[in-house]
Amino acid sequence: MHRTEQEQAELLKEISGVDTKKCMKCGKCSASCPAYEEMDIRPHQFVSYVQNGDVKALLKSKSIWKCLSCFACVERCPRDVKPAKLIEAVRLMVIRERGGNYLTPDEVPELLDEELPQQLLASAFRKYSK
Amino acid sequence: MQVEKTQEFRPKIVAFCCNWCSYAGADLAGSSRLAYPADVKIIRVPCSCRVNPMFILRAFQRGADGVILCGCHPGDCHYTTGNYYARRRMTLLFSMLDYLGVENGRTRVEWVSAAEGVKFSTTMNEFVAKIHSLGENVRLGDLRCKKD
Amino acid sequence: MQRIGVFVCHCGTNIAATVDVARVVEAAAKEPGVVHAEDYQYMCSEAGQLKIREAIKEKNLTGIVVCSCSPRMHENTFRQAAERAGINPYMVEIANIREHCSWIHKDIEEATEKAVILARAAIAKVTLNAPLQSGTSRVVKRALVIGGGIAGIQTALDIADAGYEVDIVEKTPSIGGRMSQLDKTFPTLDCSACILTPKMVEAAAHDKITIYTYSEVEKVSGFVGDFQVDIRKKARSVDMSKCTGCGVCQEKCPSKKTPNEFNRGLNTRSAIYTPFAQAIPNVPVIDRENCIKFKTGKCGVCSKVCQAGAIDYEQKDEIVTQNYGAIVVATGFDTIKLDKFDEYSYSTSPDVITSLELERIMNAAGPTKGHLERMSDHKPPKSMVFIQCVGSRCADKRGKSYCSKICCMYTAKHAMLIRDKYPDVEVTVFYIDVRTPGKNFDEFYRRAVEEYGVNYIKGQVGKVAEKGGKLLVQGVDLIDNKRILMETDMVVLATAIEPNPDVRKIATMLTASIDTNNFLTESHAKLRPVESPTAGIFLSGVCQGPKDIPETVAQAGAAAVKVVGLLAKDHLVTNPCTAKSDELLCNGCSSCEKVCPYGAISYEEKEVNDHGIRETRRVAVVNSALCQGCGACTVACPSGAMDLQGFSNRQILAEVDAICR
Amino acid sequence: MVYSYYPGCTLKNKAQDLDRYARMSAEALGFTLEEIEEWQCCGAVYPQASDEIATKLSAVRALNDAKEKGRDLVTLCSACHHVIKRVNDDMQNVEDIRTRANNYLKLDAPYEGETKVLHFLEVLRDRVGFDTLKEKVVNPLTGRKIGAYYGCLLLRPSGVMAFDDPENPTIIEDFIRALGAEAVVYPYRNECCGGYISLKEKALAGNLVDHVMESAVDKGAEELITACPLCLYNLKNSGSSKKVPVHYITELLAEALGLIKE
Repeated sequence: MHRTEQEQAELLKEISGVDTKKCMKCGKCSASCPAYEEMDIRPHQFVSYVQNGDVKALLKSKSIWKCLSCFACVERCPRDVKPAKLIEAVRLMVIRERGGNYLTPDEVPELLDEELPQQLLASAFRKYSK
Repeated sequence: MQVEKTQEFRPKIVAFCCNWCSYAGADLAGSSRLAYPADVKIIRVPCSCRVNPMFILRAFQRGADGVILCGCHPGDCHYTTGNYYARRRMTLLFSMLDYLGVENGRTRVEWVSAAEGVKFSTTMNEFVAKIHSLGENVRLGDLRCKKD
Repeated sequence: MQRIGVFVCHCGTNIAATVDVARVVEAAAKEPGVVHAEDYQYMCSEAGQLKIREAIKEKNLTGIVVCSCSPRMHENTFRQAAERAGINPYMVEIANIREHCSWIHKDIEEATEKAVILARAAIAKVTLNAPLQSGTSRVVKRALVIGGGIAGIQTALDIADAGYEVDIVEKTPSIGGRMSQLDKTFPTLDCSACILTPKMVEAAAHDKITIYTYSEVEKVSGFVGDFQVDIRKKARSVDMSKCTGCGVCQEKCPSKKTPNEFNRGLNTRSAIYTPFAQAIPNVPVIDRENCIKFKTGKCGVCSKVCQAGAIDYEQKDEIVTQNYGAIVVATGFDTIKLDKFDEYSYSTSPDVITSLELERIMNAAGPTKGHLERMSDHKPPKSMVFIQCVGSRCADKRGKSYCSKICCMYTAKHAMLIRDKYPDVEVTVFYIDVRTPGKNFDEFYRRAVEEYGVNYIKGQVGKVAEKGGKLLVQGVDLIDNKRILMETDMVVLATAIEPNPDVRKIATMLTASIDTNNFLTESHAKLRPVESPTAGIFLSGVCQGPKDIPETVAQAGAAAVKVVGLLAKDHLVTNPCTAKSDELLCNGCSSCEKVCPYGAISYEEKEVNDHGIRETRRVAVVNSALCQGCGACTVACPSGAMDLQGFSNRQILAEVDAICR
Repeated sequence: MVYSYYPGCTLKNKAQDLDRYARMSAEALGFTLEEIEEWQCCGAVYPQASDEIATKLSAVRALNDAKEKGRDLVTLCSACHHVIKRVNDDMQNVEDIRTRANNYLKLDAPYEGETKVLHFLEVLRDRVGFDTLKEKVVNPLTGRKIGAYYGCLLLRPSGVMAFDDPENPTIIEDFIRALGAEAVVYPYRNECCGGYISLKEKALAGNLVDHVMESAVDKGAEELITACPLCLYNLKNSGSSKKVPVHYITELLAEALGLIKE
């Protein structure tokens, strides 16, 4: 199903439950984000990009694979915007498309090591693949 | 001409308006020349909470086809909380009227501020149209009051 | 039987163009009780009023109906006309045939028909009108001001200068309030104490002002013009008439570990103390919770060293009861607690401070004697970071939804003062918006940036972490879209302000309304900003909403004018359209009392004569001075005992009947 | 007192110590952790999207199992705790998720979030009490300087997790003190170590671990404890800074209770 960028933005808002209009553009999410330096589009920008219907750039952003799901942005946002939910929604939009997976089973063997906990694989597949 | 007039349904509509917001809103509708049907007659009360459900029952009994209560917006009541009392009382009354067979559309509560002349006029137009669609009220009318 | 006169106004062509005035007169004349009906070009004109007066006299009218414009326009005019002709002003009813009729209908037939019905309803109502007498109530020519900060002091001074007695009740041992804790004030940078202390002295010396410090309002009853208030004067344990304020007791007091409230806990004070050197009155109090004598019975050092013999361990709280015509609330504010904002490490690092704490640090009489230093190691900082909007503009439960209004300006002030006095200290301000609406405010902020080199960064701080004896500030610069990770020596938090927590208790005593943020509600946001909706209660300062000093002083003056306007009256005229209970019908159920927003209904055991049977019953009594005439009680009353004069059940039903006839 | 216990995938495998010591300590402290039957992996990541239902079902099954037994559900792994606690909150408060999850599961009675989810540490704090724990310590860890590593999942979002103050937590410090050791408070104890992304983003994870370790060392910690197997793995294996040893909370607990025989 093909959606326009605006429709994608609406869908992102719907599945994330984020009301982008609540943002007062203070940047505390980005100030709190431990993965900030690794991100090409920053947490606060996810909110304004979706608000402006600029979804294409987000779908290509490497930030969605860098988000740690640590919820620091959610916890510290003064306006209760929850940027992490928006980032996850974008990630879902990517991996729900055919070929969108960021991790495939054949990659796994070389990533493994002796002590690696099962939990890491379980979480990696949940975050990166559908 | 005369015959046509009597055949046309002219509803009787009573509007209770609180002195501070809605009555002033009606004044503003007037000074802004915002028309609404002449079927609406306004009774001034100090506050929407002054309106006793008995007044509304009496209106229906005496042949009114619709009754509307207008007060200040929630939080704006001149007497702080009067409109909340009114809202609760009317909710109860309307559900009882519904039970008695008086259609829900014949009664209405609306918050109209002193600045909302447009809203007052729109509300009255809507309400009169609604009453027109419901036709004459026969349920509570006191037969003794009925004139041929 | 009433003799009613009906007067139909043309209002030029405003009415007459769409309403057939003659037909209205004709129809009105046929209504029962109507003995006179006429129309005139302009009823509100002197000539029109004369017609009314003459008709009243000639036809012995007992009530009149004027069919004209809205009663909101000329009801008073016609009431006065009636009164001049010798009938009760409340025997007048208006049929609004202009705003509610001629102006909105085009069809003459329709409009005339409606005008007749409106006239009929007014006639039906006036038939049941009864003469009403406005009561009067006394005005006690004395005002109470709750709170002795700059708002309370200014209000009291203005009222007292107008010649009325004022009492100030202040909870702490001295007047002065928050302003006395400040170092300098924006935008002129004058020293706070230099401009405040003269006012404190003036208030203390004023022969019309009585100051109750270390005192609290305990109980309030009565109503506008005549409130009765109990003030609890807490035991000071020091005889105010004997104490000379020499300060030896404070010096010698062995208990010196109590956090010093005036210095925001940055240092400690003795158990016997005055909050600050310029305190008024300059008489210490003994903080009994921390005094060794009170805790263990041993000690008594202060008593031994006091040459004046002023120490009195036996002193008791005292209740002063006083009547007031008006009450002003000036309870001020505090900064919010920061325990929910520990991403800034306020709880864990002494070098993270609030702006109010910085005021004390920068003040020459403060804990560091005015030297800018870190509280952890007392070393001067090389760099400082200010964080704006801490707890303000929050949609979540951690903070406050509103802008605290003063922070942008005091932060610019702090930044500027520090750069001025310590040019080698780097100052960085993280902001969301810089809000400077005020005279010379934006210029002041720009000076901080342009002349003093304060580094303003648009963005917020996510975390402040102690590291290697310094503070690591992790923030973001939204303009450059880059991460800021900087080490600094001190972090200052522009902490949100909130109304003094005591205000809720006080508002309840005064039946003054309060909003979800605990700010007192004004009667009208634009037009009655210093009046509470409760008659006789006025608002001064931050208790009504965040304000800086100039605004507070302006509002304090405005509140004083309103108070003076009230106290200048010899008596108050009460609205006669008040509720009235029929004691024979009243069953004493309290339903009316519960819905009354004014506390105007009370109960009395009264002897009644019910058809010859004398008995004592509990019946509702309305205090007509308090009743505002909303009518909530009339509907709540299950037995129909409560009715509203001027808008009685019978009157309204008569209108309903007339309209539906 | 018997609690239903959800061990999760890792505790049955790479983190068997965390599990084993928890059960031993529980018995010593007078309660039993009874593993629920046929539990399934919770997925280790809470699915935040409103249209994700299937990924929440394993948590609902575990919650319902505890409900049917009339017990509280105890978890130990931070990720399991996070997922199960948040899914439970959804089942309580989000009507759409509740309806759809129940439609899928067709349980005897619909599950509506009745089960109380407790972290093992919460059992120690709120049910056993740290004072009681202190009394039961036979081998106090005197002189050891231990830093608590909370990570993110136990604390945030605080509205749902309600575990402790999200920015200045104290529960693990109180636990450390109860065991007789010195608790070292350091500011990065609630900053994420990047465990989730350590599979594919080694550099970033290493960076974050370095921040945590540096912060802990700066404040004088000589060892760290954590409740999360993923954090433990990541803190040990990522980054390049000077490291201190990292243990599971239960390892120290068992040691202090004298349950580990050398």
